[in-house]
Amino acid sequence: MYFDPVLMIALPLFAAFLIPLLGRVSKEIPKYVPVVMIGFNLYESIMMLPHSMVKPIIVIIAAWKPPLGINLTIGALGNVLALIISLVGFVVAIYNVRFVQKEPTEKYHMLYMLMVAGATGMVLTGDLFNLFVFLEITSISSYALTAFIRDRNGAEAAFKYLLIGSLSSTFVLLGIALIYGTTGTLNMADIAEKIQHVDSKITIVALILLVTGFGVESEMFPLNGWAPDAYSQAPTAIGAAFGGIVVKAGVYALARLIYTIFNFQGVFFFILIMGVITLLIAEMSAIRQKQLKRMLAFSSIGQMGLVLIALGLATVRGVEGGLFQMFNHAMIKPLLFLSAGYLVYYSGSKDISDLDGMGRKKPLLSFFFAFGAFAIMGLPPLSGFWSKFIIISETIRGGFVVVAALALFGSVIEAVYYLRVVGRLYFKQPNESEKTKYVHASAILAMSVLALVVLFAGLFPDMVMSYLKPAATELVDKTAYIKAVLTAGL
Amino acid sequence: MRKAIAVIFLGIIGYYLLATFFNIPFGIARVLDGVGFKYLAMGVPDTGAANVVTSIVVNFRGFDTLGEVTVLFLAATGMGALLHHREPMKRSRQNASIIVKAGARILFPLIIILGAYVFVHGHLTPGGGFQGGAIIASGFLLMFMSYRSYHVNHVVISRVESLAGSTFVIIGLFGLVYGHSFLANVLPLGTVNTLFSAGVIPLIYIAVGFKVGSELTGLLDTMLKTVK
Amino acid sequence: MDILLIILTVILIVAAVMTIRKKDLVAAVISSSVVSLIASIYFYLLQAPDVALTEAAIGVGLSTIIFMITIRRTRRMEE
Amino acid sequence: MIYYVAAFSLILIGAYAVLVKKNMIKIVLGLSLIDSGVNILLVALGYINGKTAPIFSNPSLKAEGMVDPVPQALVLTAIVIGVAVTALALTIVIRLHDHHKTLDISKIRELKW
Amino acid sequence: METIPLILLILFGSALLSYVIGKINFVLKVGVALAGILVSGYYFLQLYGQAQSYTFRLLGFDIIWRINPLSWFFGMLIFGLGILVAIFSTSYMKNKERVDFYCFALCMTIASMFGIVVSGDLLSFFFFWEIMTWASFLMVIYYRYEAQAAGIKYFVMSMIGAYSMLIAILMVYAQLGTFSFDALASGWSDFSVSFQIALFVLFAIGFGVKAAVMPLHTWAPDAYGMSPAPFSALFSGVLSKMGIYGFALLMFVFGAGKLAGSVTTIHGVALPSYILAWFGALTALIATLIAVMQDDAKKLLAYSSVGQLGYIILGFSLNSSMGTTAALFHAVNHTIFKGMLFLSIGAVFYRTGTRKLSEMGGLISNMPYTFFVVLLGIITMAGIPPLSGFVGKWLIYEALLEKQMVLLAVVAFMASTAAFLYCYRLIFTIFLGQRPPRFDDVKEVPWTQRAPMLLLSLLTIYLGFYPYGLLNLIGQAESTVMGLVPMNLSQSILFNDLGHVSTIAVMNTVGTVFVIVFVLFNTLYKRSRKVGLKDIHTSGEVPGPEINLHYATDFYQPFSRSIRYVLERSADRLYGQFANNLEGFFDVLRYVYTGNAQTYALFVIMFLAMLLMFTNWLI
Repeated sequence: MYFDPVLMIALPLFAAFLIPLLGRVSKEIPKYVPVVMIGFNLYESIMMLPHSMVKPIIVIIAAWKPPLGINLTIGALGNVLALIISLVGFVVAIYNVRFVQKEPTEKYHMLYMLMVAGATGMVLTGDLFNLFVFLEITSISSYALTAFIRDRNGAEAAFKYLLIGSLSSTFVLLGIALIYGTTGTLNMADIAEKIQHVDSKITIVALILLVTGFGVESEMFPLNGWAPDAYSQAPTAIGAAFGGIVVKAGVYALARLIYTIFNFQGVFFFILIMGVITLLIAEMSAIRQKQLKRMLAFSSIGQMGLVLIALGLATVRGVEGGLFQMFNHAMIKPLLFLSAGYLVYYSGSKDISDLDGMGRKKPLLSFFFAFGAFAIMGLPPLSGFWSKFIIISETIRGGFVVVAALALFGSVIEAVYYLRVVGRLYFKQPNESEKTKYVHASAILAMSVLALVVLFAGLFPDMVMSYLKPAATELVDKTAYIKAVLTAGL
Repeated sequence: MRKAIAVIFLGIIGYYLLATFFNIPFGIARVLDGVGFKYLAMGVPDTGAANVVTSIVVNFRGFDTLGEVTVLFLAATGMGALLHHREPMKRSRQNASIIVKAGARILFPLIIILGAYVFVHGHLTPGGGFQGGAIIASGFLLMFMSYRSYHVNHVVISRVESLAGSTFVIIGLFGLVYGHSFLANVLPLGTVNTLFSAGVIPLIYIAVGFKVGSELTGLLDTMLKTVK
Repeated sequence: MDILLIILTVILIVAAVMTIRKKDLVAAVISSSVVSLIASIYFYLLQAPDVALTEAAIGVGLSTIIFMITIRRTRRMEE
Repeated sequence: MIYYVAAFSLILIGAYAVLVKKNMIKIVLGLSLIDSGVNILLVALGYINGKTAPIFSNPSLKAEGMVDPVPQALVLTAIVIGVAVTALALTIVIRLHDHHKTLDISKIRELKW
Repeated sequence: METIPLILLILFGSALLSYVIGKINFVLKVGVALAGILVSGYYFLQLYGQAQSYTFRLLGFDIIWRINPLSWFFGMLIFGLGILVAIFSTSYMKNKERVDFYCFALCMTIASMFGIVVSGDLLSFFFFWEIMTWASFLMVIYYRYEAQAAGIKYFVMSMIGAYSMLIAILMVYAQLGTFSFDALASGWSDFSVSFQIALFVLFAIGFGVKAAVMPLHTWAPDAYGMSPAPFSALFSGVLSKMGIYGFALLMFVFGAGKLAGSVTTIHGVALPSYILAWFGALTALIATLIAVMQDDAKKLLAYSSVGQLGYIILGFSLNSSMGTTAALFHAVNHTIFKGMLFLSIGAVFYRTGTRKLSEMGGLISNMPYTFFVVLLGIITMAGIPPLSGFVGKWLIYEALLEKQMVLLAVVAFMASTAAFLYCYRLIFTIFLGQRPPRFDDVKEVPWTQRAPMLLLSLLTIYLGFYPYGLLNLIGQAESTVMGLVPMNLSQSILFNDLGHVSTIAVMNTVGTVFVIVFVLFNTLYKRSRKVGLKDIHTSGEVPGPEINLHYATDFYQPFSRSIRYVLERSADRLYGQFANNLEGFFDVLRYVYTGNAQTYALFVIMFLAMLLMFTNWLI
C-alpha cells in the first residue's frame, strides 16, 4: 500500500517550507524532520517496488495527461534509484541528527532535505524541463552545503562547483531549447517518440549539450574538476551523500538521455571510453593524495567511471551490472565517508599520515573503514565483487578486452591506496594516547546499517539483482516505457 | 595562452551551435502538433486564465513552479547559512538625504500595492507572483537604502515565507485529495477575464507572490547586513 | 523595425563587451543591467510581455542590486 | 535570425568572461550574461511572425494568432533560477573575499591536485 | 544436506563464530575453530571415492561444486595439514593477542581453499580464490607493525595475478557462455591458437603468482616470513598448492597441455609448456641459490619453498603421465616437509623468540624432538633416500629423461644439490654448534606442538617406504580427471620405460648403510672435540684476518660473493622501481586537477567543443 508518489517530492518541500516555523517551536524538531520525511520516501519507494517492477507507475500532476502536463514516471529504474537515494538519504539523515553542530543547523537540515528531494525528483520525473528544475534544486542545495562549514576551503570548493555546475546547466537549458524547438514537447517519452523524425544533425547537438550538462553531475572526466574539492570540503555527511545521491541522480539523467530519449549507437561507445578515462585518471590521482577525504573523492569518481563503462555497454546485463555498482557505490561510499569523517575528526588532521594507529584507538570506526575499503575493492563475499565481476564480464563479452584490463588495472591501483590507509590505521604504532572521545550512537547506527546492507547484498546478490533486472530492461528496451507514458490515463 | 585557447574553443562552439540553430527557422510555426498550440487552444476553456503563460506556469506546469519557488527558497536559505554570524548583524549605511527619505515614504506603499496588483492579476495580465514579488522586494530595498534604522522583522519575514510556501503545497494537496492529482484545479473556473476566475491559479500566484516577495526581501536584508 | 532591432542588438553587444571589459565593476554591472534591459525589450518584441516584465524586475532590478551590494562588500576595482 | 546572433553573442561573451576574466564578480556577470543569452534564444524559438502575445485580454483574439507560450513559461522559470544562482554565487564570492582578501580566482587555489 | 555445502558452511560458520565468540575467552575461540576444522575434516573423509556434485544458480550463472579424485587429493592436503596446524596453534597462539582474528583468518583460509578445490566452475573458483587471498592477507599482517610492506606486496601481486586470471576466465565465458570446467574442457580445442596461448599466459600468471613462480615470487619470502609460524606452514604447504592445483587444472583438465593447433613442439611438448618448464626449472635453481644466503630461518624456508614449487611446475609442464605423477607426489612431499620445517622453526621461535640463524645454536640437547623433525625434514627436502623426498625427485628426473630433456634435468639436479647447502645450514646453525648462554634453559615445546611435527615425520618415513598408496591415489586422479594414463605401479616398485626402482630396496640399503656408518662412526671417533666459535672453514678458502668469521653469519661468504651478480638483480627491486616510476607518472597525471576553477570550466568548454567537432562519430 503506497501513497501518491508525488508526495515523495511534495512533502519534503512542504516540510522544508515549514521548518522555519517549526524551528521557532523547538530547536530539536528540525533535526528530525529530514529523518521522518526521507523515511517516508524510503517507505514509499519500497512499497512501490512490486508495482513498478511490473509496469511503470504514471503519476499525473495537475490533472493533465502527458504530454500536456508534467508527470512522474516511476519505472523500475526510477524506483530503484529512488530507493537507493532514500536509503542513503535516510542513513545520512540519522547520522546528521547528532553530527551537525555548526549553526544554523535548521538551515542545514532544510538544505539537506531539499537536496534529497531534488534528487528524488530527478529520478522520478518524466518531463525534461522538470528534470532541469530538479537538477537545479539538487545542485543549488549542494553548492550551499559544500560551503556550509564557512571556512576558506569550503567556499573555494563551492565556488568551483557552482561555476562548473551553472555553466553546464545553461548547456542543459540550451539542449532543452533545441529539443523543444524541434519536437514541440517536453515529455521525455513524447520526445523519444517524436525525435525520430527530426534531423539527426540537430538532435545529436542537443544530446551533446545535455550530456555535457549532466556529465558534470555524473562526474565524467573532464567535467569532474569540482568533485574532489566539493567532496573533501563539504561537511562529512554531505560528502557521503554526494556519492549516493547527487551523482546517482546525474547518472540516471545521463542514462535516461542516451537510452530512452535519443538513439545514437556511437554515443554508447563514447560513454564507454569516457568511463575508462574517468576511472583511470581518478584512480591515478587518488593514489597520490595526502588527504583522506580527497582520496575518497577521487575513488568515488573512479567508481563512477566503472558505472559509465557499464552504461556504455548497452546490454541488459551490462546495465544491470552498472546499476548494481551504483547501488554498491551508494552504500559503501557513505560508509567510508562517515567513518573517515570521524577518523579525521579524532586524529585532528585531514592528512592520511596522521591516522597512524587509529585502529587501536578507534577499533569500531577503523573496522567500518576497512570493511568499506574491502567492499569497494571488490573482494568477495562483499557486494562490490559481484558488480565489478558482472561489469568486467560484460565488457569482455562485448569484445572490449583492453577496456576490461584497464579497468582492472584501475582496481589494482585502488587496492594499493586503500590498503595504504588501512595499513596506517592498523599497522602503525599510535603516536600518543589521547583520551578516547565518544562516537555518537546515531553514527554507529548509520554505519552499521550500511555495512549490513553491503554484506547482505554480497551474500545474496540475486535478491538485489532481481530488482535491477527490470530496471535494466526498461532502460535498454525503451518501448514499454514510452508506451506506458503515452497511454497513461486513456 | 588561456585567452587564445578560450577564444578558439568558444569559436568552435559558437560556429557549430549557430549552424545548428540556423537549421531551425526563426519566426515560423515549425511543430504543429507541439504542446504549445494545445495549451493555447485549451488554456482559456480548461483553466479559465486569460493569460496562457500564467496558466502554463501555474497549472499545466505548476510542478515546475513549485520547484522554482523551492530554488529561490534554497538560494535564500543557502545565503542565510553562508552569511550566518554568531554576532548580531547590522546594516551599515549612512542615512540618505531627506528628499530621498520623504520620497521613499510616499513611494513605498505605492510600490507594495503595485506588486500586489501584479501578482493578483497574474492570470489576466502579464505578470504574476514572481514579478510582483520582485516589485515588493524593491519597495523594501528602497526603504533599506533610505532609512538606516528601517528594520524588517526577520521572524515575520520567515513566517510569511513559510506560510506562503506551505500554502502552495497545501493547495496542491487539496488537488490531490479532491481532484485525484497533485495541483489539480479543483475550484470553479469562473468567468474568463474577471478577477475571481481560473480556480486555484490566482491563489497559487498570490502565495508565490508573498513567498517571492518575502524571500527576496530577506535575501537583500541578509546581504546588506554585516558584522559591526 | 529592423533598424531598431539592429541598433538594439549593437547596443546589446557593446554593453555585453563593456560588461567584461570595464575595470570598474560598478560600470560593468551597470552595463550588464543595460544588457538585461535590452533583453527585456527583446522579450517584449518577441511577444512575451510576461518574460519582459520578469526580466525587467529581476534581471534589471534585483540582480543589479545584488551585484552592487556584493561590490560594496568586497571591492570596486578589478585588480 | 538576428535574435539568434544576439543570443549567441551574449552566450559566447559571457563564456569568455567565465573562462578568462580573473575577477570573480566578472565571472558571475559572465554567467548571468550566458543566462540572458539562453533566455533570449528560448523565447526566440517560440516566436512566430505576426502573431501576438498569448494573452486573451479580449475575446476577439484567437488561439491561432498567438505565439508559442511554452518557451515563455520556461524562460520565466529559468530567469528566477538564474537569479537564485547568481545570488548564491555572489554570496560565496563575499565569503571568499572575506577569507582570501582578493577577488582574483587564479589566486584562490588551495585545493588542487 | 549435501556434504560439500555442509563442509563449507561449517568452515565459514566456525570462522565467524570463533571471531564473535572469541571475544569471550581463549578456549572458546580456539575450540570453535579447531572443532570446525575437525568436523569438516571428518565429513571430508567421507567424501573419498564419491562423485558428489551440487549445483545452483547465482546471478544467472550456473555454480557447480563437485568432488572428484583430483580435488579430493588436494582437499586431503588442505585438511591434513590444516588440522595439524590448528592443533599446533592451540598452544602456539596461547597468550598471544588477537587470537580471535587469527582463528577467523585460519578458518577462512581453509574454507576458501576447500572451496577452490571443490569448485566445478570458474566463477566459484575465482570467488573462493579471492576470499583465500584476503583471508591469507589478514594472516600476513597479523604482526601488524612490521608486516605492512609484506602484506601490501602480497596483496597487490595476488590481485594482479587474480585479475589476469579473471580476464582469462571472462574471455572463456565470452566464448562459451558458461563457466563450467567441463564445457571449457570440451571447448578448449576449438579455440584459435592465439586465443589458447592468450588464455594459457593469463591463467599461468594468475596461478604463477600463488605458486610463486619466478619472477612472480617476490611476495613469497616476505609473506611467509611475516605470518605466524603455524600459518607459514599452511601458507607454503597448502596455500601455494592452490597455484599448483590451478596449473593441474590448466594443463590437464582444461587441456592447455596439449595446445591444439599449429604450435611448435619441443621434445614432444608444446612450446608454451616448454617455456613454462624452463620457468619452473630456473625457479628451482635460483630460489635455491638465494635460499642459501638467508639469515632468517623462515625466509630461508620460504625461498626453498619457492624452489620446490618450481620442481612441481616443471613436472606438470612435461605433459606426461610420469611428470604429472612426479609433480603431484612431490606436492604431497612438499606439504609434509614444509609443514615439518615451518612448524619446527615455529617451535624454536616459540621457545627462543628469534628466527635469526646467526643468533641460535646448540639447541639439540634442549629440543631433541624438534631436532629430529628438522633432520628428517631436511633429508626429505634435499631428496636424499630413503625418505619420501627421494621418490618425488627421482620421478621428476625420470620424467625429464623420458622426454630427453637433458639440459632441464641437469638444471633440476643442480638445484637439488644446491639445496643441500641450505639444508645443512638450517640444522647446523640452529641445533648444532655452540649454544648462546641465554638459551641455556630453553625447553622442548609442549605436546600439542610436538605431536603434529612427529606425525608428519612418520608420514614422510612411511611414504618413503611405501609410496604405493599415494601413487595409486594420484593414478586415480590422473585417469579419471586429468585424462592421462597412470603410471605402471606395483606395491612398492615404480616402473617406467627406463627401468624401475623399489622403494623398499632403497630403504633397506640406505637403512643398512646408515646403521653401519653410525656404528662405525661411534666406535671409531668416540671422542668428540669442543670447537671454538670461530673455528670454521669457509667453503675451502683460507679466510683472511679481515673477514668476520662467525660460523653462522658468513657461512657461505665466498659463495655469496660469486653469485652476487644474481642477487643484485632481484626481481623485487625491479618491481619496486617500476612501481615508483609508475607512481611518478601518476603524480604528473593528476596535475590536470589544477585547482583553478577556470581551468575546469575550460575543460567543460573543450569537452563540448570536441564533441561538437566530432559529431559524426557519435551518430
